[in-house]
Amino acid sequence: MDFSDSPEEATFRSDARSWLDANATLRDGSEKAQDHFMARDADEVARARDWQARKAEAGWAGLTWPRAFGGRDATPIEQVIWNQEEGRYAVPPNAFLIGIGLVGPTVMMHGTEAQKAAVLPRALTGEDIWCQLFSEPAAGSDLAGIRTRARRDGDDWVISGQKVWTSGAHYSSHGILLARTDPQVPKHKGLTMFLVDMSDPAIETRPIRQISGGASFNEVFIDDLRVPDSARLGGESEGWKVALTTLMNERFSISVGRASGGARAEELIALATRVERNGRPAIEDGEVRSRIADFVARQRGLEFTSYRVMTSLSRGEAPGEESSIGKLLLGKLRQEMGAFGMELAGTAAGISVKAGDDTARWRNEYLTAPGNRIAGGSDEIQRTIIGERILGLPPDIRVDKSAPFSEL
Amino acid sequence: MDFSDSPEEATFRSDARSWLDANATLRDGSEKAQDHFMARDADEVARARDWQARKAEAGWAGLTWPRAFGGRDATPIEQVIWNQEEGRYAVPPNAFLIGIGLVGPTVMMHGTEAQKAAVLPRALTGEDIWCQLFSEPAAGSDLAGIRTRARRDGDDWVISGQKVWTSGAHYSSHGILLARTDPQVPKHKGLTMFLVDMSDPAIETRPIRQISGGASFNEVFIDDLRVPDSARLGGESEGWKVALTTLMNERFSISVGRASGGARAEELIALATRVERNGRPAIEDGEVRSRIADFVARQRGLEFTSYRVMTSLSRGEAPGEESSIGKLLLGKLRQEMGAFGMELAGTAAGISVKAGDDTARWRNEYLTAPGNRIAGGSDEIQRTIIGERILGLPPDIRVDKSAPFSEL
Amino acid sequence: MNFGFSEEQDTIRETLARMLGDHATLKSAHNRLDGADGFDTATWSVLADGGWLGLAISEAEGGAGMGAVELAILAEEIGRSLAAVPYLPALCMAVPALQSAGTQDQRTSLLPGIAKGRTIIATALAEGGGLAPDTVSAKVVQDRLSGQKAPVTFGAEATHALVAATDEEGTPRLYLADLSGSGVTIGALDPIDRTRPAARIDFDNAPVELLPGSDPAAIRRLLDGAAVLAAFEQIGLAERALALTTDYAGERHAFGRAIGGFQAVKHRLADMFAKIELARSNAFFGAWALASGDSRLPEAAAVARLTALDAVQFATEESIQLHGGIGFTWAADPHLFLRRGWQLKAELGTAAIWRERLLGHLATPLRAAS
Amino acid sequence: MNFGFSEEQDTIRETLARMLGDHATLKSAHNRLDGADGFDTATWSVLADGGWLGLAISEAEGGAGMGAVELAILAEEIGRSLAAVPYLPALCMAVPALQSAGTQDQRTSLLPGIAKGRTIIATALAEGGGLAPDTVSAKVVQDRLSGQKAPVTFGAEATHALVAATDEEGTPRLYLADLSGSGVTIGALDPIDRTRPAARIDFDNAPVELLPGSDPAAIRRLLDGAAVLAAFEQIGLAERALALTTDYAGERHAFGRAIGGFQAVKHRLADMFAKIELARSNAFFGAWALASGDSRLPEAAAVARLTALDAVQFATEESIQLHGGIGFTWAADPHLFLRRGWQLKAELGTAAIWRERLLGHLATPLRAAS
Repeated sequence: MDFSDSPEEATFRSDARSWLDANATLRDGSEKAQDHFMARDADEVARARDWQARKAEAGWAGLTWPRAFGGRDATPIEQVIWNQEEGRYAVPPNAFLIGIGLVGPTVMMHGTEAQKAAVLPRALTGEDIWCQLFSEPAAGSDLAGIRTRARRDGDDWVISGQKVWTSGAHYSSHGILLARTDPQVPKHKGLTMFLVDMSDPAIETRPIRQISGGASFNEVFIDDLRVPDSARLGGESEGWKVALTTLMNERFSISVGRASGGARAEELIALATRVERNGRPAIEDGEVRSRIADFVARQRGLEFTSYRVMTSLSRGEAPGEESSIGKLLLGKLRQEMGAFGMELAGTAAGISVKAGDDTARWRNEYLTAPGNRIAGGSDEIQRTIIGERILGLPPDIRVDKSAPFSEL
Repeated sequence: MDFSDSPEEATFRSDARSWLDANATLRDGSEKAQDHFMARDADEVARARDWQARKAEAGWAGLTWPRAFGGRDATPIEQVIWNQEEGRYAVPPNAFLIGIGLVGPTVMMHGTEAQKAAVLPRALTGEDIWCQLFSEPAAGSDLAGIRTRARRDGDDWVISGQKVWTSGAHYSSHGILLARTDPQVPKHKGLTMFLVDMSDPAIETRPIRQISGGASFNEVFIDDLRVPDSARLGGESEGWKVALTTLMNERFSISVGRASGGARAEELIALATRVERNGRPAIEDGEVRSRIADFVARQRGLEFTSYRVMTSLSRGEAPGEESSIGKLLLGKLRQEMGAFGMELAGTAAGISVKAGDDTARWRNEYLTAPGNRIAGGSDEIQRTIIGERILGLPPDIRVDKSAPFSEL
Repeated sequence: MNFGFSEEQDTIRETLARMLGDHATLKSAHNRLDGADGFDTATWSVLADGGWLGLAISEAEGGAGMGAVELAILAEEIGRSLAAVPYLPALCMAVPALQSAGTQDQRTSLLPGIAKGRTIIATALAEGGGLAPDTVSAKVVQDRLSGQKAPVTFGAEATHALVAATDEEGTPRLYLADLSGSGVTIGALDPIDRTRPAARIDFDNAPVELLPGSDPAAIRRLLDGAAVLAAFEQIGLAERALALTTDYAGERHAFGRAIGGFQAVKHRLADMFAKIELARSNAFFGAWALASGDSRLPEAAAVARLTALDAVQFATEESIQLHGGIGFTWAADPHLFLRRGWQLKAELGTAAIWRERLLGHLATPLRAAS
Repeated sequence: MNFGFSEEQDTIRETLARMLGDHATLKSAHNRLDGADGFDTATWSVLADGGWLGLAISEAEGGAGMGAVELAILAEEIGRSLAAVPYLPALCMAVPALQSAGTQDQRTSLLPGIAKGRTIIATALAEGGGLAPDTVSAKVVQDRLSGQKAPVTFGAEATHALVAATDEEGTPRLYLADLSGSGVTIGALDPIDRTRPAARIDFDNAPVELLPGSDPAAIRRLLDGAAVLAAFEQIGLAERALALTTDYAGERHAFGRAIGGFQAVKHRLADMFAKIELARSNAFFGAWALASGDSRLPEAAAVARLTALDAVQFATEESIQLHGGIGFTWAADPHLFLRRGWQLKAELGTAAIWRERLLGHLATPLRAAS
């Protein structure tokens, strides 16, 4: 066991750092908290595009893409190293994660030459920003249940329906859209994938406000959007297969991505040192100590789990079984820490009584965490995945696999 | 809201107390801990029989049975009051609970006149002791999955198979036995109920040792037991319906029965006051206080829940929805309290270091509790019952309801 | 044995449920979250007109002369409807305080107005963290109060406040302050539940009147009674959260089935149910102890509050979870209940406080820091 | 980044797994529970013959010269097999103590015998509740030890004991006692896990030898290392409990299906898996910190132990639960794992102790009682 880079990894890291040093400035802690990949406004989008163009020019964009498509043919661990290094600098959010991490590889595998030429270079340089139009109000955990319809009309397709939970849709130029083209066959079989232009007036995007007050997602309404057949990605009724490529790359992007934000358990120590519980410093209360120790132990475990994932990547292997637990355990941990932080504030749990107290921070943590337990595969879906794919338990009984979608 | 008896209830209580005063002595705390309904040895069985005979003679046995069968036509709340009052006296365990509470009502509803005459009087006086031969190794939560076969042979039936979890089988004179008589129909349809003589040499009883070291249950092996058709209780292939009568009465017996034993949460306060944690009296540790307060609150909740059940009975209503939660919550509470009691003993959790310390008590509590979470309907079955019967959620998908048992 | 409600009480519940269901809708709660007035004066008027605000005030003083069990029923229905009304501070705390510790004059001058809905008395016991009588730094000298109280629920909407402050001997007592009087500055706080507006009140030599019967023991009794009644409000809201999640699980389909048919969902809902019923059993005992003046009230109040806090948090968090994506959107209902649950935690103190109150009775109090 | 095992280490694991699987069967564990000898001398001999007992002893002192990571692998496989051998006290505590705090003479005279399996050193740190160096009342005066130690795992089977006792200045130190010497009385205790026999040892002026390098800090380091290695043993046993429950859930049918297809069962097993993998990640970091001498060892040891304790308790309790009726019978396997889990908790202290060790590093230590 060894935490150091291999010689090849060390070289890559040093190259990355040299370029970053010359092109960006290190964070100094004064930066506003920001999401790692969501831009908040037009200005941030513009700055993100500019930074992406510079990376692309220097060969630091699309790291894991093949050189033939302008990438660097980098290994997954090199992507991790880049993410670590770039994370040390004050750079704009990476609004291109979906384009480069998900759409690019899907187009490379399933696209026509014309599609590759149209999509890949502009995704790499950040000229185009992509979003993923998969989930629907009635198709969340059960993605294959989507109802957005695409009907043939001459050489065109006409698409209508509603998408939801679309990150970044409001500033994206393009979207990869899964639609049902044949409702008379079983649900997984009648789907087709399309590449669409988000600026088309047939597409309307509305932000979704979350319980935390933020709005990272959108609803997208599609009303008779007309696209040529050349916008179809992959074969007709082959959409599920194409979507699986996208989803596999999504999982990979997450496993090499920057660790999720959120509070550190140690911050609760600081809070408990400042506040009182039952007339004494809260940090002297055995229950406070017990809860915090438990949080620290679980958070460390998640951190070290990511080291195990990186070890697999470093060895050129796929992330192992351990990679599945992070998603399951993180949301609940954040939710419990948020609740505990709010409670430590005393009677006034949840009400900010003094300006500058910690209530707002922990309240936001608490109200953000439920999203972690749901988005990207709920806790319940994760447990099913672990149970079936890792432990090999019998699958849930599926009543919907063979019936025509129209009869479900 | 009022905890006092109604005038009728008060009269009943006073009558019961007068008779008990004249026929038994009050507990003085020196009695050995004993199970409320399991006799431990032949001597205890003999004393239990004697006590039952005296109760029967005076009209205090089979309280809720109709007078026509020697009962008192008592209301459920009167049964509760009797149980409360009898519980104050040093009397032998009630080994007749199954006979009077379960078998009697089932025979009254489904038996022939000859069966009623043969079974009821002797069950009432304690001459016969009954056990319930339902569960099998492959039929626990899924009771209808039983495999014990009863085959017609002329006018007789020949029964072979294995039963398990049979309380009191080793001292019972008779058993009510569910067997499969037709494997060619769906599982619930091919069952028939029989009344059997436990002294038949074709029946062998072996105690099952539990992880706590105790043995309250038995395995019962039945090897070509021959019974006449007059031993059949209810129609051929009507066994499931007959069994449901028994099970309904079992639930009722439990809801009016004496509260389950087990440790009181307050005992943990006493323990925590005696032992140290991290160099201080454990009772001063916030986590210890927090855990104990939680245990007290949950245990009180279960106790007061039983008051709600009694209120329904007192009003002549069936126990309401609240009665279903006790079974679900009790086992886990006992398991947690047992574990915590062991941990309070410090490093030596689970090892009795000093004679007379509390380790053995809490270890026994901890090792007994898993049985509470499983026997009589596991936690998981209870949750399904609450979800489906109380909350009205859709049933689990059943693949076994219509296929012939032989093809499952 | 009678550990349930009478037919008259069941009728009261039905009437209230209908009335609150009509007036205090979830839609109106959403509007308040989005900036509408945090106090639902319309519902408060309806309650006043129906005579509900004087439920536990004697007939001589303008009320209906009922008791704690009826107050508990009202509390549960308020919880179920999430009505944005100052029920808990005004009716479950201020009224009993006046009744048990006030003068005849104070009662006569205030109780009729409360029953009519004209007088609203907020309760100012907290000072950031901790609860009176254990944590009080506001002081009264010569009938003048100085100090800061926060959070005070409905502090900006109330006409009066019942304030915990120390008297000239340093003993915590309760005082009545006219909030329109001099020396009172009220600032809005940002509560997690905007249907329960909260304020900070600064008193600077504000004239106040002592409730002569109030001493630390009386304040504790007051909190015990309030905790029991709040437990009913908590149970009402948790049960509504369970009900709407059960409905959703029966309607929402995934993988070709209603999601309530999946054990992961079904068993979670069963766990919610079990926690709520456990809390209800404790709350019943608390209501009985409160109504009958039983000496076990402190213990009963603590266990009622502890199990209610647990039931509410579990039910509301898992209500969001089982709603899936829709559950964590602002426009959906589940977070309304989560917010009210936290607000009720804030108003009377977290489990940490009530565990100590329980153990203080069963075992020894925690030793003070040396 | 290399946070896993090398190929050589994987080979060691496979060899050990095969060997222990052949010799330390669950059937033999059942026999011990039913009264057979609690020490599996046959497996101990096989380990000695294979050179495994000297794994982390230098080649010069009769061992194989490997390190902490290899010890961790052995620990995990011991846990998985439930082998009834004094691995933890003798190899993970006594050997490192001799190596770090013993004299050259002590090492030369004892380590080769340990590697050969002839010398077995028990570790006597506990005195009922609490762990050395924080709780020590045994005393050494002029090289003579008096006091009582309990529980001492394999105390009755060991040739020597490493005993925590205070020196003449009152400082906790470690001493080596020959258990066949004078002044030593050994009594059997009743452990929850009879495959892990425990004893009480009374020392009455028993001659002992100081490990000169031992001081309170050294004792703490020793415990940290042992906690990391024990975490691997805990993970091994939890994983075996998960595996046998997963197998059972795949075979056992109810309602016409393997019960592992029901989400109530499937999701519980997934939770077991997640807790075990979380503990494993912490244990990996602990092993690295132990092997590399990293200063974060105390923190790493504490988090490894805390998550391992949690994973073991959850996995073993739910293993019994998911086995249904058969699960709480004596003859079934699940309780073997539950018992070993508690035994490992007893040997190195409960979560309460390790939470304080963790917070002592991250925050302030808990103030002593005044």
